[in-house]
Amino acid sequence: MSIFINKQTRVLVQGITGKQGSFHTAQMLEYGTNIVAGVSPGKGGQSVEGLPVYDTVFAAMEKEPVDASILFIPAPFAKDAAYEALSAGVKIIVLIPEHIPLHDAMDIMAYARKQDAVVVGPNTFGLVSSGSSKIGIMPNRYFVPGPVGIVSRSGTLCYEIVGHLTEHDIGTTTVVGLGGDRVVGLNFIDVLSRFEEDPETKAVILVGEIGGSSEEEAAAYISTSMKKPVIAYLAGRSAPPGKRMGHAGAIIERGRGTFESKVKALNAAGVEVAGLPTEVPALIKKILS
Amino acid sequence: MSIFINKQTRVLVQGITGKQGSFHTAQMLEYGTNIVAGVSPGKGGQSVEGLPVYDTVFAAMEKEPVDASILFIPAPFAKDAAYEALSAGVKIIVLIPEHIPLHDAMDIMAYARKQDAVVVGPNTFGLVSSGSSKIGIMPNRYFVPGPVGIVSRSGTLCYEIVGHLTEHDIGTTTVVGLGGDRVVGLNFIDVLSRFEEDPETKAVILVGEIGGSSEEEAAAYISTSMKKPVIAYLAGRSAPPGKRMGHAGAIIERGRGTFESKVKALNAAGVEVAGLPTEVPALIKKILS
Amino acid sequence: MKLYEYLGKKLFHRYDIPVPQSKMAESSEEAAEAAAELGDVVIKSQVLSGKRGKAGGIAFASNPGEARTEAERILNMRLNDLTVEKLLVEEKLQIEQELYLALTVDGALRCPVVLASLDGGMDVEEVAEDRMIKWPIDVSIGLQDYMTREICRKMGVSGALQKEFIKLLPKLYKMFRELDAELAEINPLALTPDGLVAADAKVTIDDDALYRHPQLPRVKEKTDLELKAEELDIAYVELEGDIAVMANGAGITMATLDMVQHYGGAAANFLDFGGGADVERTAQALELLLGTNPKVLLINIFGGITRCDIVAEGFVKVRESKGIDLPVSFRMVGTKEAEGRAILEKVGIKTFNSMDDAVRHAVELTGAS
Amino acid sequence: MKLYEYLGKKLFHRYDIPVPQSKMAESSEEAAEAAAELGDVVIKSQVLSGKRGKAGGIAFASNPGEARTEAERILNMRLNDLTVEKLLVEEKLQIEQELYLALTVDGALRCPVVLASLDGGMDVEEVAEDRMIKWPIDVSIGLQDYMTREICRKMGVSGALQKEFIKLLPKLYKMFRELDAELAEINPLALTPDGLVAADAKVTIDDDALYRHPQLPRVKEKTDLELKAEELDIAYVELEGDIAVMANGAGITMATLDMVQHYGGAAANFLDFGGGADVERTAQALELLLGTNPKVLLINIFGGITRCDIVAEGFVKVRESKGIDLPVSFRMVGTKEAEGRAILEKVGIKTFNSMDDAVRHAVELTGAS
Repeated sequence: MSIFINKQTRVLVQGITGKQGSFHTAQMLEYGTNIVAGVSPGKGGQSVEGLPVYDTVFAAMEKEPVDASILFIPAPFAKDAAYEALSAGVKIIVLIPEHIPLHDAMDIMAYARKQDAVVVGPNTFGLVSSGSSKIGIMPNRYFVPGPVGIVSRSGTLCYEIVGHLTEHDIGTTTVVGLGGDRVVGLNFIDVLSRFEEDPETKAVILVGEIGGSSEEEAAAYISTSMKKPVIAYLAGRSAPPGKRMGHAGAIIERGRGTFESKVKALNAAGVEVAGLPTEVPALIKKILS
Repeated sequence: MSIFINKQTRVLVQGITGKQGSFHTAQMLEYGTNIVAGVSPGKGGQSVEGLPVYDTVFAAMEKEPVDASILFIPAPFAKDAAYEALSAGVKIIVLIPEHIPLHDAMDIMAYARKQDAVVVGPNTFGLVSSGSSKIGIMPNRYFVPGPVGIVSRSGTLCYEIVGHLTEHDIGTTTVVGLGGDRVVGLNFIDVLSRFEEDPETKAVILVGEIGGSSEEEAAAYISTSMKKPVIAYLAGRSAPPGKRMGHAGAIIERGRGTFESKVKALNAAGVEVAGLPTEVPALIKKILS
Repeated sequence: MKLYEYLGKKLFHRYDIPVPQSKMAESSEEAAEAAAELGDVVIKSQVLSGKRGKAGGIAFASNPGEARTEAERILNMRLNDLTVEKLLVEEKLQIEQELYLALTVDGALRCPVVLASLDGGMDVEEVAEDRMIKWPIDVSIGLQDYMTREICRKMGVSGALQKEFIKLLPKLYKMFRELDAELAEINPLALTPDGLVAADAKVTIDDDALYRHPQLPRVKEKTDLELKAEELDIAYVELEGDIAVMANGAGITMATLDMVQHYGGAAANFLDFGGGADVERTAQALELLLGTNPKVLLINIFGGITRCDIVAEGFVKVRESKGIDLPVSFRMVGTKEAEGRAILEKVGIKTFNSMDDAVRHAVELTGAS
Repeated sequence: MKLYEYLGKKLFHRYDIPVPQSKMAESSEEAAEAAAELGDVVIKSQVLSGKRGKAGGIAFASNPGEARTEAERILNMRLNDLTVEKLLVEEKLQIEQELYLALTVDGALRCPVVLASLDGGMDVEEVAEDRMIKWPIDVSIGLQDYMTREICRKMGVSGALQKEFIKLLPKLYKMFRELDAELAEINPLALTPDGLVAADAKVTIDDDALYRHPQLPRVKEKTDLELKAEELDIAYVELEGDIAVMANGAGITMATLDMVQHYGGAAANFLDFGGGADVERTAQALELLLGTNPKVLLINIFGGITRCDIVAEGFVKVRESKGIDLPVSFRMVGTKEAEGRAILEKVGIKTFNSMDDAVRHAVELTGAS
């Protein structure tokens, strides 16, 4: 089992003929993702990795209806491409690109809400239901099936943690990257609530960071609405206030979003926070046993 | 029984302190409509017909949550007032004003769809569930309970027909005025489908007119999806092409929307079309007996 | 409000939509001067009627002399009852293909739609249905490039021409929305060696939104009575018959006309003076009616918001001040019916209860007079 | 990109938001001239730091002489490590009340929010929560008058002041949306006898959207290395320690810094060179690091899109061309891990499997050096 996507999820790749698009299409196919087509305006009729390429999402949908689309589209054109997929009826949109303008992101989210669709990202590694479907750019080999759900604001740090789990033979149900931008489609709560309902997920890891208040909101949700055990790791303990640490949200401004307030909120909700990534497997093992 | 509204429907009047607003508030109260409050920016704290007046819809909703709102607002400000009601969570909006700009109407409809609300009008007499709730400006005395549902594009013509029914002691379940503008919130099908499901409605009268294609679309719907009997009256048989007969839609342009095409479509769907308003009661009696 | 071609093209130009080089001319001399400047030209009569070409209202000229001759011929000619007073003298385009592009409002979908076709030059209704692409626009996101790509795909357009559409269509949409247009049509949209150019312009602005566009010109091509009615915000259409009709509501007015025809009469007009009229408005509507010199007056009032007593009062006022002695057939029911009847009976006018009877009486009266 | 107050006010003016009369001055003489023209003035240092008033960067003057003296004092003073080079000399407003108004982006709600308060002049975080009205805007309909009325009601504002807000707020929203602002803050928003006036301006433009605003000025108040990093689109922040850190990904870079601290070290910087770097980019990131003269290099690579062999190659390239002999602690796992290790081993650099080990080693190296 898994959340959001599974083996049956039919996937479209927008921007499939580009360097990133074609590379990750191959990687996703290798992982077992059920990709059915690609889109690249002006490249209709070509094929990539044996998949048909269409000029528009509508053209693709006429022949190969899809459930999800992953976008490898340069930031300035990402809004148009996301609108296209949403308008054509795609219900899960994975926005890989970084540097999408903030107002474009807000526009996309407003339209997605209208179209009743889920947006993952932007600036995300995507999501993967381990062993069945990967719609993203994460390295295949670390994502093996198991009982742990993971939701993360950052990418490589999430791989790091998944890597430690793999070393300890702990697999994952679904791993979701929320994305590092200030406005993203999913928040922790959206994903935690799905994990809560997923029978296969036995424990959840929340990978957060300083800045914003989404970890605090997640903590409030966990304490009132979750029965499953959750542990956390948070990056940015050592970050000085006022300095943006790469991610648009990762900044302690006006005393808000500090490491301490997040740890406090999570602890109050019964969530243990690992001091180092290496400590995560032990915490999970303790919970699962 | 009735469709859209009933005795319990809690109603707000926007623009209640104006001449039209206060007059029709009194009329609606007399009819038995469950009006709970009014709104007039800058007039908060006053009272009209014993009802509290608030400055904004949100202020009203905090004290008196409502299901429906009727707008007596000058056309240039109608969009803002409709947005306000929709944004505050009102689910039925009755837009009385005429001359609302076409693009404003399109904006309102797009937002209403997003908010999952029903818009009646603009340029409508409103709707009435006979004997229980009137949200509109039609004369009270003709609307007595009975087995006939009516949906009409025009106002006074609808009263004329209801008047003939009343003379013959035939009452109505709900009477809905779609509105005479080119862009209105409800079409015939939206209302017909509700009548089809309403156990009290035994027969339906469709009052249409030349122009547009909504009667033809209604005919297609009736023939495939309605079991209840429907009869029709159509205005504009004598209208010359190219001349707009008052209503924005009532024009035969480029050979479309003619009287003949509508009659043909309705007849093909088993709908008898009365030649004169006076013939309507006899047709209904035949059906009901 | 329909705009003349040259006004529509001015708006196109303001929104950066390519239009041909042109000059306006109100005399053959000005036309010749324009031709001297522009070279090969097309001379187009500026009237709101369509089918100007078939009616001889459009001509080509390859030198100032020809331009003068053609302009002389076209100026002051009658096109569908309208007199040609202005000419648009334009450079003759090198047209490789004639396309069709328009934005309009789809009442059924309640939103703007793009209409696009490779079969330009024809009336929109003459284009085969599968050759006319319709694309609805969600106003909450507006016109996006993906829509244009999709429209192009459906037309079978790609490459450079698609790029031209991607440049053009957002401008047309912006104009359509910002100016409250009901219609913004380019037909033909000419494909030239320099790209797409609007060879014609049909722009209609929503009358109900004119108040927020004070900068737009006001175009009037209506009869005096129609203009007067517009001023009074009364829905009025002139017809050919001799029974002047007024009623309160568009639907019931139409139904009244239908019934006049049904009983063998002919209406002189459509006049809906709306709901809730006061004495003044009733009087104005009546004065409008008298302007057509009808044989008979037919008044059909079903009082809802409209009060019968007020209509009666307005009628008596006009009758006395203007000394009308036309035969009248008056139907009056609804709000304040008794009071209205009393007022009319005082001046010797009896009223009908039923619309049927009133219409039949009016038709009889035309035979009698 | 944060804008100086005077640039923000220029934008306000362009969007018809009232601002005080003003002149820019870069010398005390220009300040005196401005005061001669404007009368009673306030002289404001133009730096991006807040709290200018408390730091002495703002002064009042009621004649040119005073203006000259104050300008002399303020020009070239240091405010939070920034040198004052420009002064904004403004007419002194007759302020009846100081309000707060801003538009910003709410990440949790994923939409713009209006922030409004009667308690202007204070930092937004210092205003009591129930005195700061927050109103989210659905971008599909934008800012509507009813929202302003509602915001005013919640503030307890009505009458003339409400009308002022209804005039002002749509302009601020238009600017916020059209210019891709992250923040458009007016604090204080001054209520004067002439209505509302923006007494200050804090405008931040989204860096990711700057490409579509070529007309906007480019403001740079960063260290040379930070500017260089921005050019290279590398996320780089200078810190105080002596271990230069680079990693691929913002989260893992933060986690690396945390771990450095955990083991008793101090990082010299935050440097995330992102995913999928090529040799060139790796080399550029490294060169940036060397600019801080660190004692030790700590490189933490978890290869996903990023290929270890390419990072290794970039490292070797810079090491050889620049002759680096700094101690290095290198962690490298993931895509093309073996190939990367082989390249590094050839130049005598061993790599760690675990981030823990690499960080500990780096901290040890600082002690050793």
